[in-house]
Amino acid sequence: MSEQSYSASEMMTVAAARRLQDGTVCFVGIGLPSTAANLARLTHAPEVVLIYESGPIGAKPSVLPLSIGDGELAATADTVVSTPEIFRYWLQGGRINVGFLGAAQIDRFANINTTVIGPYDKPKVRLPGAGGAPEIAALAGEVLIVLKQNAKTFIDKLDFITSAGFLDGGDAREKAGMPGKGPTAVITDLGILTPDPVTRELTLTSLHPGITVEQVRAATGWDLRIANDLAATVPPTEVELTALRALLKRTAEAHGEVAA
Amino acid sequence: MSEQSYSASEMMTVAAARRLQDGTVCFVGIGLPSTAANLARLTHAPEVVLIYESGPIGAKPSVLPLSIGDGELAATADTVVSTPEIFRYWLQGGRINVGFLGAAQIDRFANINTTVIGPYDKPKVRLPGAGGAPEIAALAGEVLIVLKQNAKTFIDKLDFITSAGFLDGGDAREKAGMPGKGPTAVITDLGILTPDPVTRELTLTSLHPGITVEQVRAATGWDLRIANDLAATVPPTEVELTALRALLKRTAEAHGEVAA
Amino acid sequence: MAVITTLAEAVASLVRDGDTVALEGFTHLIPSAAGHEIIRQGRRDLTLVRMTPDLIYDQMIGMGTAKKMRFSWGGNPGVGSLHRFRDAVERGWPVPLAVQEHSHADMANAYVAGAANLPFSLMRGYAGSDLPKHNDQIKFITCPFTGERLAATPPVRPDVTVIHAQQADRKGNVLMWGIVGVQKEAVLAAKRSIITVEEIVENLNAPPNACVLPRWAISAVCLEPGGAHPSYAQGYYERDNRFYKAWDEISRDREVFRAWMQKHIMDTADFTAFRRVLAESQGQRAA
Amino acid sequence: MAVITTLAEAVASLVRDGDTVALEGFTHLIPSAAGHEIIRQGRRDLTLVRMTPDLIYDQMIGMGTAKKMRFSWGGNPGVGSLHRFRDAVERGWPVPLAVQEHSHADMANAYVAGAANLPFSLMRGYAGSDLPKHNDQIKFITCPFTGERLAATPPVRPDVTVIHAQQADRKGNVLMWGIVGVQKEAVLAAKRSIITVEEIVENLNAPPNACVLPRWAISAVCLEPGGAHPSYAQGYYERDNRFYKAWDEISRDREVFRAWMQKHIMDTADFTAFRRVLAESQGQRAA
Repeated sequence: MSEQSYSASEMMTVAAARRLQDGTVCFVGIGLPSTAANLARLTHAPEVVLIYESGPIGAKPSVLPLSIGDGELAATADTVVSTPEIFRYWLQGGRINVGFLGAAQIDRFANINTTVIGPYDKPKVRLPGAGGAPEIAALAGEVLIVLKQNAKTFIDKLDFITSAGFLDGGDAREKAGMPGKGPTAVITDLGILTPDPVTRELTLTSLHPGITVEQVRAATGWDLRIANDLAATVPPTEVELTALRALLKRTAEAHGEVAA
Repeated sequence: MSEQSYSASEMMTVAAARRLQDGTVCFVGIGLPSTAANLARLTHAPEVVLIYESGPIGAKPSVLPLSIGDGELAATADTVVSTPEIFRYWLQGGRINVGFLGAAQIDRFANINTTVIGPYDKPKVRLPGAGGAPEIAALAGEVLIVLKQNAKTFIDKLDFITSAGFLDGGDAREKAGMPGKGPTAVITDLGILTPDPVTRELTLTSLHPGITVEQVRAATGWDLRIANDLAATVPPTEVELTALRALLKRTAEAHGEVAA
Repeated sequence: MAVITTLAEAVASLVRDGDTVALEGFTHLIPSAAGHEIIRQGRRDLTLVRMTPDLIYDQMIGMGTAKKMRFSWGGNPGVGSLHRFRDAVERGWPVPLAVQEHSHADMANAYVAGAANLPFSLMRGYAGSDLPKHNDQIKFITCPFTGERLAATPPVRPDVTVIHAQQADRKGNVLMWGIVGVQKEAVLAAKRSIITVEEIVENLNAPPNACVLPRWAISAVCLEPGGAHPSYAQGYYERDNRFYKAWDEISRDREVFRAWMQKHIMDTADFTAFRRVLAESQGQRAA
Repeated sequence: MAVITTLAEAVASLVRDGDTVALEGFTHLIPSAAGHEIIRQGRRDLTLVRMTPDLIYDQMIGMGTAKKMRFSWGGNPGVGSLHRFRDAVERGWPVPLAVQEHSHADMANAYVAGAANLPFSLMRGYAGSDLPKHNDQIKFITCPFTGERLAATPPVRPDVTVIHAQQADRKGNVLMWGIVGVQKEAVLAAKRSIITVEEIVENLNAPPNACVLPRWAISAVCLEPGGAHPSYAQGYYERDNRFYKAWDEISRDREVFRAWMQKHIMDTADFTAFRRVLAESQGQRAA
C-alpha cells in the first residue's frame, strides 16, 4: 500500500460512505460511522438525513462530533428532540432506513459484541456496553457496520452478543422477530463483506486495492468465505479524498481551538 | 334571595374558589371549575398552579377561557407541553393536588356521569363524554366538584358512571385501587356537600344564605343526609364579588372583541 | 417526503373512502379547511379519530361522511352539544354512527403508542368507570414486576392524519407552537399525512427544541391561510367564539344544517370562497 | 418547591448514603460540579443511574462512592474506556461495583416510565441480544391484542436526580435547551432533585413549548457557572475535548488518579476552586 496516495482507513471510510444513498434516513453511531455518514452527506448524498441518539434530527455538522451529543449537532439540526423521543418515535416508530454502526467485535453472522470480553460476571475486558445498538440493529431498515478487521475484532465465537446480526444464520433473525433486514454490509480497512443470501454468513465480496485475500483471511478469526466473483473496490476518488481530508482537517482545527 | 346583592351562581363560584388553597397544583376543568379556580388565583390563592389538559402549565389568564385550549392559556403559562405529557407526566405522574371538575349528573357517592342518559347503546341523551375526568377523578390528590343542584343533576341512580367518586361507598374506592382521596366537596348553587367519613355518602354540611334545607332536599334525587352541625356558608365578601364580576366583565368584553 | 400542493389535490390523492382519518387539534389549530374539503369531495364510510371532536366532525357526521368515531370528548367547546353528532348517535341520522369511546388520557396514550409503533398503550386508568364495559378495545394487563393492573388499548394508527400548523418552509418542513396537543403523535402514527399551514416561509428559524415535523415524515403540505377558522392560530388570529355560538343554532335543525352546508361548503370552491360566503351570511344576520 | 441555595447545602440536605442517584446529561449539560460535591462530602453506597456514565461517574466509582450502577453505555466519549469503571468491574477496586445493564432505548423508556409513574416500561427490544440473560430486571410480556412479545423493565425512580441547566429565574423555574436528553424525565421520575444552572435571570423568556421545569417540581436550584465542565452548555461555553483526552491518562493509574482527585477535588472548597487548581495543573503540563 506504500505506493497508494491514501491510507487503508481512508479507503474504509470512503467505501462505507458510498453505501449510503442520497435521501436515506440514517441513525448514526459515533466514530467511524459518523465520519462515513458525513462524508456521504458532503459528497454524493447531500440530502441524507442524519439522526443521532442524543436527539438531533437532520444534523449537518461542518466538523465531526467528538461525542454523540456535540453542540455542533444540535446547532445544525432541523430539530432536536428528547432522547426518549428519538428511540420511541423515530427508531421504534420505523422511520430509520439505515442504522450505521461500529463494533468492538463481530462474528461470521455479523453479530456484534460491545459488552465484555471473557465471562460477563468476571470480564477480562469490560467494554462500554450496548448504547443504542441492540434496537438499531433490530429495527433499522438495514444495518451497515464499519470496523477495522483483525484477529482481535473478527472473532469465531463471541463471548457476548450485544446486538444481533443474523444470530446462527439462515432464518434465525426472522424467527427472532426483527423487522429490519439486518446487516447488509460490513466495511473494513481490507474489504467489504456481505451476508450470503441463504446462510447469511459474511462473505468477502470486494477487496480493497493493494490487499490480498490472504491478508483478509489472516485478519479473520474463522475460515472466511470468499465470493467467486470477488470484486475490486474502486479506489477513493480525488473528490472523495479531498472532502474527507478537508473534513478531518476542519475537525482537528475546531477541536484544537476548543481545547486552546 | 331577592334581597341579596349577589346571585346563587356567584355564591356557588365563590364557595368553590374558597376550597382551593394557595400554592395548590390544580388540574382545571373548563366552565365553572375554571371560573372558580381563576377567582381563587385572583383573590386568596395568587400562587395556585393551574394546569389545563390541553397543555398549559401555570396558566394565569386575565380573562376566562371559553375553550379548554384558548390562546390566553398558552400565552400566560409557565410552559405549554403536549397533551400526552400532561396526562402521563403531570397527572399520572402524581403531581396534581386537586382535580377541579364539573359534571352533568352526580349520585350520592359523588360518582359522575358525563356520557349518556338512557342505555349506552340507545341513549336518550348523548352527552359529550369522559374527557380527562376518569383519570383526574382517580389520580388527583383530591377532587372538588362544582355543579348546579336540581332534580336533573342530582340523581338517585346514574345510567352511566363515567368518573368514579366513592362507587358504592365505604371503602369501595380504595378497593378499586384509586390513589387519590376522591371528592372532598361538592359545591352547588344551594350549599356544600361533603362525604361522610365512613359511608362516604354526600352530606349537606353547609347551606348557602337564603336557601332552606327543604329547597336542597327538593333539588336532590335521593333522600339527602343533612349534617347535624349544618353550617351557614359565609356570603361572598366585597373583595370576592368585585374580583368575580370584574373577571366576568373582562371575559365578556374580550370574547366580544374577538367576535367583533 | 412532503409535496407542497393544493388542499384539493392532497385530499383527492391521500384520503380514500373507508379510511381511518384523524383530523386533530386541541381547540387550537383545528384543520377546518381540510375538513370542508373532505366533505366537498364526498368521502364516505370514514372512521373518524379525535380526542375532541367539534364542529368539523359535527359537519362531517351530519353530511354522512363517517360510519364510526373513536373519541374521548365530543362537544361544542364553551357552548354545548354537537347536535349532528347527537342526532346520528340518538336517531341514526343521516346514517348510524358507531362509537368507540375512551378517556382523554387513554386516547393521548393511544396516539403515543401509534407514533412509537407499539401494539398497545399502557396507563393507570378507568378505575371505577363504566367505559371499559362498553369498549372491548380496552383491556387490563398485569405488571410483571408489581402485579398492578393497568389499562391497555390498541394504538391509534390512522390511514391519514390531517392537522393545521403555523408555518412550513419551502422544502416542506413544518413548525407549530402554542397548544400543540397530540398533533405530532397523530402525524407520526399515520400512514399518510396532510398539513395545512398559515404561511410558507423561506426559513423556519425554529427555536431550539421547537415542535418541528421534518418534511420526510409528511405526505403533503398545503398553504391555507386562516384554515383553522373558527378555531385560532397562535400568532395569526384569534378564536371566532361567535361562530361556535352560531353553530349551535345552525346545527340544531336538520334542514337548516343541510341548507347551510350546501350554501357554504358544497357550493363553494374552497376555504377562501367559504370565508367570503360566510362573511356575507354573517353580515345579513347582523343586519 | 425549589429553594435557591448553595450546591454544598443542596447535596448535604438532599443526597444521602445508600441513595439511588441519577446525575443525567447526554454529553451536554453534565452536572460535573454536583458530582464533585457528592464526592467531596464523602457519600457512600450510592446506586448510580445514567444512560451514559462518563468522567463524573468514573471519578465517583474510583473514589468508592458507588456500590452499583444501572446504565446503558459507559465510556469516555470520543476517547475510549473509563479506567476506574473497568478497574471496579474487572478487579473490584476500590470496591466491587454491581452492574445492571440495559440498552439506551430501554433506559430512556425506563426514565419515561418513572416520570409517568408506571410500574414498568414497554418497548420492542433486545431481540437476539444476550443482555436479558444477565439482567433479571428485563422481562418479556405479551400484547393482549396482537400476541406480540415486548420487553419490560421497572422504571427508573431515583431518590435524587441531579442535572445542570442553562437558566433559572429568581423563583426557581428552570429552562434548558439544545440536547436535553432524558433530563426532564429524570427530574420528574425522582423523589428529590438538584438543578445547577449557568445563570439566574429575572425572567426566563422561554420560547413557546421550550423545555421548562416549574419550580414546584424541583427541590433545589444552585448557581454554578461553568458547572458542566468539561462538557458544554449550549449558548455558554464549548466542550473541553482536551480534558476528556487528559482524563484517559489521569485515570489509567490508581495512584495518579487518587493524587489527582485529592489535589483537585478533595482539597478544593468548590467547583470554582477546582477550576482554578485545574487551570494551574494544565498550565504546568503545557509548560
